[in-house]
Amino acid sequence: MPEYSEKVMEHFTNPRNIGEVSEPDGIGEVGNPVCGDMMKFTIKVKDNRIEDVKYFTFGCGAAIAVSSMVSEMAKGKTLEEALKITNKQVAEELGGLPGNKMHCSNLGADALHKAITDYMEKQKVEAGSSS
Amino acid sequence: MPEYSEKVMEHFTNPRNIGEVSEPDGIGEVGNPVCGDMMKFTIKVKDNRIEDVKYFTFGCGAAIAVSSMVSEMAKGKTLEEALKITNKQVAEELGGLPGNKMHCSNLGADALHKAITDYMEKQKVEAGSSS
Amino acid sequence: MKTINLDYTAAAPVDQGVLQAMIPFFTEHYGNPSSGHALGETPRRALEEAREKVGLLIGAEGVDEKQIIFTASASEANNLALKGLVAANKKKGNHIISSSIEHFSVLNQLKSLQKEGFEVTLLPVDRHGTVDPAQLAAAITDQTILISIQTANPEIGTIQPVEKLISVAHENEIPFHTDAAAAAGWIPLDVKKTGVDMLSLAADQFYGPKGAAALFVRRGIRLRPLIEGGIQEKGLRAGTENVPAIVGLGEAARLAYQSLDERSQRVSAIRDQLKAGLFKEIPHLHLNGHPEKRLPRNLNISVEFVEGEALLMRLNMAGIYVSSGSSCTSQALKSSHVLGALGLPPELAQGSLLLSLGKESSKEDIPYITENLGQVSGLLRNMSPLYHQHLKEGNDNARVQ
Amino acid sequence: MKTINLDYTAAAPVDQGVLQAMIPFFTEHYGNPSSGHALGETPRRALEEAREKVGLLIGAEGVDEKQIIFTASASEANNLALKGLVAANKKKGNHIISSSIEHFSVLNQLKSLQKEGFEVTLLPVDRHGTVDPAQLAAAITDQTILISIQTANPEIGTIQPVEKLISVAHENEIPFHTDAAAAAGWIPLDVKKTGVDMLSLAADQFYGPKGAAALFVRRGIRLRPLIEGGIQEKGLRAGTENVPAIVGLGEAARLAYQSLDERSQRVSAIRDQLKAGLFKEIPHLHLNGHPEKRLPRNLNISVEFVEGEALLMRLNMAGIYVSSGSSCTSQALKSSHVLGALGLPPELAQGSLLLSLGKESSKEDIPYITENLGQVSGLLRNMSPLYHQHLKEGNDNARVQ
Ligand SMILES: Cc1ncc(COP(=O)(O)O)c(C=O)c1O
Ligand SMILES: Cc1ncc(COP(=O)(O)O)c(C=O)c1O
Repeated sequence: MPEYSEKVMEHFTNPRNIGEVSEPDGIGEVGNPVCGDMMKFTIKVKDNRIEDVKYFTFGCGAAIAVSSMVSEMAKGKTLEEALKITNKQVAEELGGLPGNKMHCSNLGADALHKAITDYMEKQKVEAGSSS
Repeated sequence: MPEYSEKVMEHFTNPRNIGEVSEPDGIGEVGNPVCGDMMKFTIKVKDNRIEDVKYFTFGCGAAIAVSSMVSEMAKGKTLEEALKITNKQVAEELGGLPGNKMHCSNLGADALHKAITDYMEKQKVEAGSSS
Repeated sequence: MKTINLDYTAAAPVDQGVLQAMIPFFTEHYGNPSSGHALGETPRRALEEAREKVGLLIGAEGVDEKQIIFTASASEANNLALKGLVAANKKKGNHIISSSIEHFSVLNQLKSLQKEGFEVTLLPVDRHGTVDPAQLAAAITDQTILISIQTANPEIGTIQPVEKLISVAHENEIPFHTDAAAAAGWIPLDVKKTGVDMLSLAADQFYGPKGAAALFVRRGIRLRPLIEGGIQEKGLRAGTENVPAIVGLGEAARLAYQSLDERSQRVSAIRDQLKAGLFKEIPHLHLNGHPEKRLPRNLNISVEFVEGEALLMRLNMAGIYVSSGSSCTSQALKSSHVLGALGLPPELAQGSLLLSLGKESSKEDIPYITENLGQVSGLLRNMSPLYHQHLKEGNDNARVQ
Repeated sequence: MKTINLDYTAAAPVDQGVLQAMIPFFTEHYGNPSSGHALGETPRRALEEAREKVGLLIGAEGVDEKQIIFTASASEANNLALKGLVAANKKKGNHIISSSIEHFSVLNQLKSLQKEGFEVTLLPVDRHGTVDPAQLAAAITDQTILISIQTANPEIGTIQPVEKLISVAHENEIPFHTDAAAAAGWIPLDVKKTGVDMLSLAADQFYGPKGAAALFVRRGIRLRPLIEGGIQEKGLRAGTENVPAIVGLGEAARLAYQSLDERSQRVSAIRDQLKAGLFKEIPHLHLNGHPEKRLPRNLNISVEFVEGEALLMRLNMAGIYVSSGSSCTSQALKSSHVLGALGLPPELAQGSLLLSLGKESSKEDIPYITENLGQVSGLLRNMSPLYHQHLKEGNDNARVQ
């Protein structure tokens, strides 16, 4: 077990916001079992804000803690703010990650961003079809 | 320390016949300090028998024990008998020698034989000069 | 908190009797075996006694026990065997055969040797992890100078048909090395019967100390030393002998030899019961390794839909210590090459758990283990996208066929 | 019977405090440092603490202490340093410089490397055993990729001018390794000050256990591992870490660092008094090694006209344990290459005695030693052809000039 920070251990032990929002506005999936980590983020958007965010994560302790932290950081933020959440910030909020686990923090923000862009693209399509 | 037999240790601890016979009839020197062992045997011959034999030895435990054993084995023997003393016999009489010390037993009989042939050659010379 | 070690393959406590045998050699009989005076005598004798005891464990008694070279680890023994043999036998050929599920201390050397120009064939294994003697026979060329195949695998427990493999090697007059580090002390070994040419083992796998291992080298096999210097260990391994550790190895070998049958039977009975309990209580488990021909203390399962490090951490929180073949638990961040060689899909390799028992293991712990692994698996599956996908698909087809 | 160890260079008892520090790591904290669960934590932390303690002993604290690679012996450390460096730097050149009085774990590797095509220059030493920095400078070519010169010689005690030698190496941008196995724990070492690139040491030379040694490797120096496998020790030395022994090395390093001055001063005072006593009481002795620049615990003398093994055996019978550089006491049956390199005539090399002291040595033993060595020398001289020849010649010219 790598030397995880207390914060990582706390999020790993009590991960927040597990699950799938019902009728998600955006879905972001990253990773695959080969590399050992997989995350699926679903978001609910209201008034350009992330009203709700949930995730399913297959992965190591870091991946789970990162997912949990990302969900907490994203909740309530505007889409623009949420898109600015960087992997570095996530790792920092977690009190740091062991060097060889940094790739897990990368996944977390990526999955969130993917869910947001998924939502944005759907909006465009809707906008397009309604025009 | 190699695993010396009790007999070797006994001869090493109490070597017999150290010294030089006075007015030696034959002298045999073998070895040198480079190889670590050096022996000088001197013999007194009477009626074709080794009446007395003594040695000086510079060398390891085996070399000293071998010298002592050879001197005991040779004493009282006829020259012919003494020439038949083999290195193997010396080692056997000592209850065996460690493999890497066999060269020391070689030296012992060699030095004795050298002393005997030295005596024999001197005899020849005397015989020659008296003829 | 209750703690249960299920990772005895990684490390085991040194047997008290073994430690007691070692202690005097740290302080009282501290001499150097090469010393020419009295201080060298007891240590020197102790080395030779240890050689005999190790010889007994591997069936080398009376024949070749002096051909046991002490090293500091199984890794070193394996490196001495392979690099040592090829360095001394370069002129005979440049081809080495091994298997795809060897320990890294075999595989990583072979990679280096490949870079130096040697040809390496890694035989595949079947889905249970067994090497096929016929495939070995087919792989041999006139350039083959060494075959190295493990006796048993530490991760999946599969025991190889070494006797048959050695026959194939010897029909072709090729020396055979076996890494028996995972097997020694747990299954019978007999170098006389099998005719194996070299065999590696390590004390810490059977309650001896870390830092003590051995390579059996049959007379006539030529090796070059890895560590050169003094002529300790017949010139095959320089350096002052680690007398206390070697004494510990010897004593551990003696105890293992004495109690091998009893120990193996008791431990495999617990293992079987644990396995039955787990498979009964927890759905979607997958057994890795051979169903019968496996080390008594080895159980390797994959918990479908979840990742190994997370399992390991959750179990650690419950005081249960296991290891995993997942990439996140490996320092090299690669999932187990052994599980990969079995053809296991990546998600199952990631969710693998090695549960290895020891002589301290107890049946009474089984309910606690089963309950906790059940809970932990449920919890992690509940947050697994793979599990939810599976539930949606509503199908339950086994992942491996 | 009274027994006096004067062969502490060959072996010394493990310090009680060191042993006590080790014991829990055999049984209680037996885990594998690589383990992902709680059992790995204490051992892992202990390894890093040991690294820091060794770092302190060699002046690597705060800078490079993480660059300490644990091995099982000084021989292994030396082999890793030399073979490891040349394997990783073949493209830069093929020339290695060392000295003619290195330990066999340096010299015998160099012989092997020569066979593989490397060029080796062994610098001569003066009659006190000192390497001349000017000769080092002259030996450097554009092919030189490594210089390895010991810090101090275990047999004759001579301390090399390593700082100057390292300056010469670094002016030419060549990495410098020093075998400090005989020096560590007895004279101050400071890798920061000297800038040395690699340094070998072994625990058993300063009251730590056998089986624990280390190679300091400065950041930036590229090595290839000798023992390949897992990625322990930064990938430079595969194999489960020998935690108890490493803990012992660390603790011994801490104690040695703490008491270095006191220990060295006390021991060298006894050594000087022993030397004075012997030279006063026994005629025809010859001092080997440097008159001042020598290890505190080292005294090496030649007893003219007699052979070392016989001396050793006779002293052993009196309970006095020494070693000798005579050919009969060496397993290879060659007299000491170190004494040879000093230009000592063969008969003096054959009669050499290494008297090495330890922290247990006492002034009170000096009369017993002097008396017995005097008796034994007399007895053996009395049966020595060389002595009687000397008496006959009636001359007393010193054998070495
Ligand atoms: C200078 C030096 N180098 C290397 C060694 C080899 O040590 P080991 O036998 O522990 O490998 C020694 C042993 O005393 C030594 O003094
Ligand atoms: C089969 C096998 N070979 C080699 C090794 C390497 O052992 P060590 O780390 O002690 O060198 C192990 C370790 O468990 C093993 O199981």
